[in-house]
Amino acid sequence: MTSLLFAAGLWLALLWPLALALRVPVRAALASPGHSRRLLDGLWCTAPLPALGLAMLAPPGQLVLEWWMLGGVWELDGLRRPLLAFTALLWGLAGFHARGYLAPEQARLEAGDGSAGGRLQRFALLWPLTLAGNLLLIVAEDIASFYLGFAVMTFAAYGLVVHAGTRDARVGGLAYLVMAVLGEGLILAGLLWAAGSAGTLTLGGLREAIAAAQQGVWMAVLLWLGFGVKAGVAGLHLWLPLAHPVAPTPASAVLSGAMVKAGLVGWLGSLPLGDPGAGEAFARLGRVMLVAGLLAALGAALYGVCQRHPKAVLAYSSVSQMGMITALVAMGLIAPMAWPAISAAVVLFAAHHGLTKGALFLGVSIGEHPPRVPAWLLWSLLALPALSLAGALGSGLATKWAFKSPLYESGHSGVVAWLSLAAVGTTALMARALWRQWQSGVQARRDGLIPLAGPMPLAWLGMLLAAGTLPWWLPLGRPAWPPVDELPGLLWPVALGVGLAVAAAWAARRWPWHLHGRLPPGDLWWPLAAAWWGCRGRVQGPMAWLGETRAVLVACLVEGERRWKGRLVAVSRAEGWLRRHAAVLMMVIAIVLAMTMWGTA
Amino acid sequence: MTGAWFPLAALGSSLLAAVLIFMLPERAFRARTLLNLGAAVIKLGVVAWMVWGLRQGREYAVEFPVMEGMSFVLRADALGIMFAGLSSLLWLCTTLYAIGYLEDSPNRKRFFGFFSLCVASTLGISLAGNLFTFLIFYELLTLSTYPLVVHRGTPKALAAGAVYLRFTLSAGLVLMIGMVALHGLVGDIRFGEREILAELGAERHPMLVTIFVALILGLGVKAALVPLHGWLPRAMVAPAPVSALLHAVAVVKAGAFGIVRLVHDVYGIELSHQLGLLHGLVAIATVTILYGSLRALAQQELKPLLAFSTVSQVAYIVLGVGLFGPLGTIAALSHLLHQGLMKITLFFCAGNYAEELGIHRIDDLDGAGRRMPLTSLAFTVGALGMVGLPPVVGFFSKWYLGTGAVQAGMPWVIAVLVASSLLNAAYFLPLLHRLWFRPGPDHGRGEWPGERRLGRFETSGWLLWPTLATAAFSVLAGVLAGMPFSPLEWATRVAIEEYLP
Amino acid sequence: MSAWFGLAASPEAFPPAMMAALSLALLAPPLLGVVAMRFPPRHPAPVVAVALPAITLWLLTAVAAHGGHHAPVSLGALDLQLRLDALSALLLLLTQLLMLASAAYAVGHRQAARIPRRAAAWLWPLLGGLTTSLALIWLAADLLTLYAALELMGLCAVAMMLLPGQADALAAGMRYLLFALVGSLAWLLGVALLLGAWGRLDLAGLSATVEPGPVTWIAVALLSAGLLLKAAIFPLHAWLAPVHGSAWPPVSAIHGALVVKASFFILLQLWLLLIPGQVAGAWVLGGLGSAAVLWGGLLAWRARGLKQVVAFSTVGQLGYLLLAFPLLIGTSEAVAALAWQGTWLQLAGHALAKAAMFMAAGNLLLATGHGGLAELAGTSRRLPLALMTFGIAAVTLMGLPPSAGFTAKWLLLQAALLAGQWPWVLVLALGSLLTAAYVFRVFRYTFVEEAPRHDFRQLPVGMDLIALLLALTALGLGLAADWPLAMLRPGGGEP
Amino acid sequence: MSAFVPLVHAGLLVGLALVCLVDRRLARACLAFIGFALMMALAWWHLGAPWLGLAEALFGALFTGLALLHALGTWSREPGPPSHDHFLRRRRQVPIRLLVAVAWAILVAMGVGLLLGTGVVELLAEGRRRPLLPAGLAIMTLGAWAFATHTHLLRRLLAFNLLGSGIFLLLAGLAGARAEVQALILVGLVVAWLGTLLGAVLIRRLHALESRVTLVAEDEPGGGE
Repeated sequence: MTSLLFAAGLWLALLWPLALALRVPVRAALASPGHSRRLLDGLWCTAPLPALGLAMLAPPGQLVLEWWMLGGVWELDGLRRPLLAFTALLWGLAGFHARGYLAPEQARLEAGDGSAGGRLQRFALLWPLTLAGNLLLIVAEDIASFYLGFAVMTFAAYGLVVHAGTRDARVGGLAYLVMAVLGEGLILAGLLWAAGSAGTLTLGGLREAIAAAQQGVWMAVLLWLGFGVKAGVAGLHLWLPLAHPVAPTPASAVLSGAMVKAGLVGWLGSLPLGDPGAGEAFARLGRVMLVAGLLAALGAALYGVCQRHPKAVLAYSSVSQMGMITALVAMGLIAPMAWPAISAAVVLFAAHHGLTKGALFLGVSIGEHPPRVPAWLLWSLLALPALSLAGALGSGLATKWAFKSPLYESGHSGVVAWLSLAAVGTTALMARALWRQWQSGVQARRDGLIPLAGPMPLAWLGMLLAAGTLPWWLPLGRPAWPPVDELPGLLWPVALGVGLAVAAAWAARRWPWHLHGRLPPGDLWWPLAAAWWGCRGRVQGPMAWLGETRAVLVACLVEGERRWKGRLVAVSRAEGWLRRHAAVLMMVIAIVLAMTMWGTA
Repeated sequence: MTGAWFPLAALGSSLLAAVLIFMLPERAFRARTLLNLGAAVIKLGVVAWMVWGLRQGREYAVEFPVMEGMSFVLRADALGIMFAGLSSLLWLCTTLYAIGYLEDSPNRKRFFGFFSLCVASTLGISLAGNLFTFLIFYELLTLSTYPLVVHRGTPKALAAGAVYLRFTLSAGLVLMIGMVALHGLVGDIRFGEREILAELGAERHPMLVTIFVALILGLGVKAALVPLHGWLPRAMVAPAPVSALLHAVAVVKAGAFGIVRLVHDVYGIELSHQLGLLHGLVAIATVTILYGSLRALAQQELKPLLAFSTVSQVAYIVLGVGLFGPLGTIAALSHLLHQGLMKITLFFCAGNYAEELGIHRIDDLDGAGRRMPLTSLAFTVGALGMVGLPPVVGFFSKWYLGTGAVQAGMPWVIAVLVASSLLNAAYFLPLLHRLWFRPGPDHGRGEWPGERRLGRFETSGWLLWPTLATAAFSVLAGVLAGMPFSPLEWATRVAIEEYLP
Repeated sequence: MSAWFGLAASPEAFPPAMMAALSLALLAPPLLGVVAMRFPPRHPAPVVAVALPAITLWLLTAVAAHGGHHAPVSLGALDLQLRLDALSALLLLLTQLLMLASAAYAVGHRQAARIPRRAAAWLWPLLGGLTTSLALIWLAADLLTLYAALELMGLCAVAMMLLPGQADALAAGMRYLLFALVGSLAWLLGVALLLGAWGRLDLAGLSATVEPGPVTWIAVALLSAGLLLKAAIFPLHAWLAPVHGSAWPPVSAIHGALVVKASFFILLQLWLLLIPGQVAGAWVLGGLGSAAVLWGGLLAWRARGLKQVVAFSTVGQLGYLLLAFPLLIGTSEAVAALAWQGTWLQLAGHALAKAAMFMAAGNLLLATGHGGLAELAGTSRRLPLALMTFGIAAVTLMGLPPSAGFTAKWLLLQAALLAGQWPWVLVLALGSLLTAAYVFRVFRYTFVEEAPRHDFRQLPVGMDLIALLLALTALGLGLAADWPLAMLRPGGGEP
Repeated sequence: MSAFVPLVHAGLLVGLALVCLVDRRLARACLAFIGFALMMALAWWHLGAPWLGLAEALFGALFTGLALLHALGTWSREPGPPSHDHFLRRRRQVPIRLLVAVAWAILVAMGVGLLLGTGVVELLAEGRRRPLLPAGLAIMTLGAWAFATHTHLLRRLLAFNLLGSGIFLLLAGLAGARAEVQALILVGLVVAWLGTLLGAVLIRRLHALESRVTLVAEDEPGGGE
């Protein structure tokens, strides 16, 4: 009975968003022309609710579907439940926010603007679809379902990124898509190789296969990089700062809060983390991952503070935070024994970052459309998640302590020092983001305020609340709070970061460097894109030459055939000759035949 | 004895339809439609019955001698019936589509007559029980498709027809010579009698390799393996249902199916492996996959793009054949069906765009998703399947190919697969972007090259429903891949039979 | 080898019923021809009602059941010999079927082409004479009967070709006449040498007594040269195309299908019986055949008129038959058995298909009113039946399945591969491709849509149906080949 | 005497054949042919085949002669073909044709010689005993040469007839006057007559329709069959 209920819940959680997505075109088809309805209505906002309910209420369980693709196994275990919970909550709040955020487009649709209607319809359709993919990839234990969820999420989200249709949006979308496709390719290669070598169909089997296989570490590299595209590993993060600023803010929130975590889910699912049987090679891979993670954590912070657009700054912050998570995941390979504790910290970190970053992104749009509250209240509320992300309070503090203690215990205090350094960067980034928001917010306040009761501020407040109270409600066991004497060790990076930020702001005012002009968002993307165009230009020459050669060859053959056909006129002439000489030829043939027979006897 | 009637009935239904269609006058639209659909449905029913019967362990075979030591054999085995099922299902869809597509165009009688003949040959190919019978229908297919290729009668179509014939007839000849040589060596080999060649002494092996090469040359032209693929993109001048038929069901598939038969049922996978033939196949397939994708990337028009995509995709089947191990075999067999479903969808869509909006070039596709959402949805499904994304069936072929490659000890094949996926994405995703995300005439920018309002829906129902049906099939066959009678499950059965004596 | 041709060492008389049936088969056609000359049939039905094939079918079953017969027939002081085995019975059946088809077609053709009744009336006795002479050639087992039959056949054929009476028909016919006569003189010269050397004319006796030697070789070389000229084998084929260019389609059909083959039949018989070990000579003939295949194919490919295409195609197709010589002479028994079956199947398949093709071409010509290929534009829409017939017949010529041509080609290929005689494989392949080239060249014209519309004449459906029936027979013969081939296998006719 | 008469007879045959083939005045050539045929009939009679002789006289001389004269338009009101053959073959074609005809003759002669167990040279000596053999050989050679060289249709008909007669003589010379030989020759005679008749009618029709007496079309310069 319980299993039946569980199955029903799981199906409902996955199918409800799909049904809501399908509702959009069906309604559009049934609607009489000229009559437009509200697309992002209350029902639409309920898309992630069944999933949230499932994550919060359902016991751990498994659903086996033999008829489904290669054989479906969907699971809800200790790690998946918190992931599902915060993902669903984030999606729900962001969706609610979107109702308000996209209200102007709805208004334009009602005013008869066809293209706005089309865009909105697309958004209403793709949003739940992306959500469904995201949910599926979390609950999937079989590889096919996982890949399905991952792919659906990735490709459906493209529509969210390019929603605005501007030139920047197209560039952002292009970067997103190119990197996503590359990532999919790497993932596919890793999955096929690993699954093929052990003949397994589930992620659990995959982890064992990779640990056992002779070239397992290369499979792990492929998977790490493949998922790393989504998770923003240093070098593969290019799409994040390009896609985030152009996407609608709620989409940025889920992109950065939930979807980026899909990469993490992939790592957790496929890498042999915490497997003491994995060889030395994996530890080496872990060290590489660690370095890459720390590099991202610090580099992104350094680059991010030079950005102008608050969402770009936040995107770099995401890269930085994901770098920290990468470093923590790497510990699963370096120190397998400490992994059980670290894994919980990683999930907590993911949830904390997801919701907090969601709150920050929603905060950006709140800064642009300030509600009718006093400015000091607004700005303190806006600063709250920033502080939390920096690790100064709430879930941030809990998270920080959650990974610090096991690291200390396993004797990796060096990593902790580096992570603290990254926290300094995070603080600086947060300061920069708030500063930029402030600057644009002043203008927005002058333009007009919106009611506090609208979906936008409510969603934002909900997100703030959820992020702040995360450790209490996340189904991950009670978090341990740091003892008071540890607080200075945890808080000094925040202080240092604030200090540095103030100093840098003062310095920037004295000597304006205009760094943001020289360091555009997307960093490596631009040189790489330029190199690609250069390469293309260079390759096109030889390719064109090849094509011409082929054309010349074909032309030669055709010409040869034509000439040869022309020669056939001679055959017709020879036919006339044969006709005139038939009698003589008959005699010749008799002679030849006789001579042949005689000669060879 | 009743077992003999079913293969004959399946073959006869479309042959008889062809004859009757030729006898009907050109004007008899309704009778012809009825005949076409009736025959298609009957055939589908007969094949379905045989599928069910095979599962119960029944035998369906008919044979009679043609000359000393050589018989005409029709036999429904698991592999053959799989292909027969595909062709009869897709025939029904294509017939519906063609009825709508050719509305009010001249020479419909000729078209449908040869169309039926073409399908009869495909069915014969699938049910053939030995190489001789296979060859009969293989050549018949060449003949019956020529009038379809040149149907429009334009100079371009006629030139394409000439190229088509040059390739296929020469190939048929080489194939025949190879078959005769094999026949001379060991006599009549029924499909499945792998032990005959396996038991030959090692001194015959060079001869066997030579014959194999000749046979692959003959089959490779229809399967459009590089460098024997030149006819395929040119044959795109044919009407859309013909292209669909050529690419998804009949001609290309006949070649690929022949290769499967050759390796699995004549030489036997063990012997082919032992002779080192599989490596050659994998190499050719690899080259073809990459070359086809690269050429597709450079196309400016929709149908040639799809044609080069076919070149690339069909080589997957050959690749699967070349991977020694049950997974590779499953991949080859299931892709035979999967590619058919996806490619026919894509061609139907291309036809819809051309008919409804006059779109032939890729850059005219901007914003077509708004004007023809269902067609574009079907196109999206097909394109994503080609890229290899679940739940469309293309993913499953790739999955088995990849895992099969590892099993066969050739993990580098995965790199080929991934490269092909990336290339597929590189030419299909921009199309999807154009369809859905670019503003087009329906957003008030420019106008369609030649818009016609063909029906109540976005286009005529005859054109729309088959498209949606095949798209739905290609999704359902993926989602429900674990169900009995799904293509993948059936392919697994065949492969297991092959490897477990 | 003599057993292959149903020759027995000690001939015995035919059973009376068989003798009566044979006499009927030999004598009825000319009589019927004379009657038809006096009362020309206005409808194909009475022609088809002539039940001669039924009698032959009975003979065939009798032969198949009890084995062949070889009987002496005395005519005054002369001892003539006839034999009836499965091969000759099958050829007889084929001849009568084709004759009936062409006669039935001729009835319709005369009306459709508006040929004056007086000119057309001569066709009937000539057809009768031709039937008898062909039957005699299949049945005769001595050189004298063969000579007489060959001459009768030649004269009847020439006369039939002249019936249209136009200048080009007359000139071509005159050339044909001269070459036919000279060819038979070469034959007679060879016979003279044989008779002088061995003193007998019966084939069974000759095959038993003749020893290889210069005289035999010279005699056979002379005989062969004459027969090659009559059989229109390259390079002695040049008279053929002009003759067909102007003849009536039913006449062309019979000529292309049977008349040239009769000379081949005699030639093969003589070589196998008289010089069965002469490999080099056989290769020369094989080489001539190969050249014929290529030459005929090339000319047919470049031809401008539809009938020329068909006529040159005959030249090419006859070349295939000559491959029988190198494959039958001096090869192993297995090879010879394959080549033997392949050759006769090719002969029968080509006869049926070529007759159908000439008739279909005639229909197209009559309907369009022009003989040029370019005038065929649009026929695929307006004259589908005639074109379909042409196509089905062409399938046999191209050797594509499931036609008789295909099965025959398979057998010949197998024989060539088994014997290790690679050149013939190449010839068979090239020949098929060339055939495809000229056939589809014709079709290419018919598919052209942008042509000016012609007024196509409506023809009686019967004319198309007769041709279609023949073409379908040729097509079906490929799959039903085991029935005749089982009888043709050496010893296959024995119970 | 008994040896001499056949020799003269043979000589007469060859001479008449030569006249018949070489003379460009067609009427005279035809008359020469009638004379030749009568000599042939005489030869058959000498050989002990009187019925064959009669048949030769009837078919060879009378009917064929009538047919030939008909071709010349002797009894017709419409003008017949010109009675003189002007046509000249290209110069370089002539010797080759002669050469081939001679080679052909040598081939046949070798056959005959080997058959009789003598060499080719001794064959001439043998001719003293059987004069019809060398005569037949010579007439056949002449006929073959003429058939290959001439273009005028009537002359080719004549050449054919002489070629046939030469072969008849060879046949009789080799195998004697047996029933089979007589039958063969008889068939040959009838066929030759029928062929000549058909040819004659054709020549008249062709001349009436297109006023041509050769098969060489105008666009085949200097050719000739």
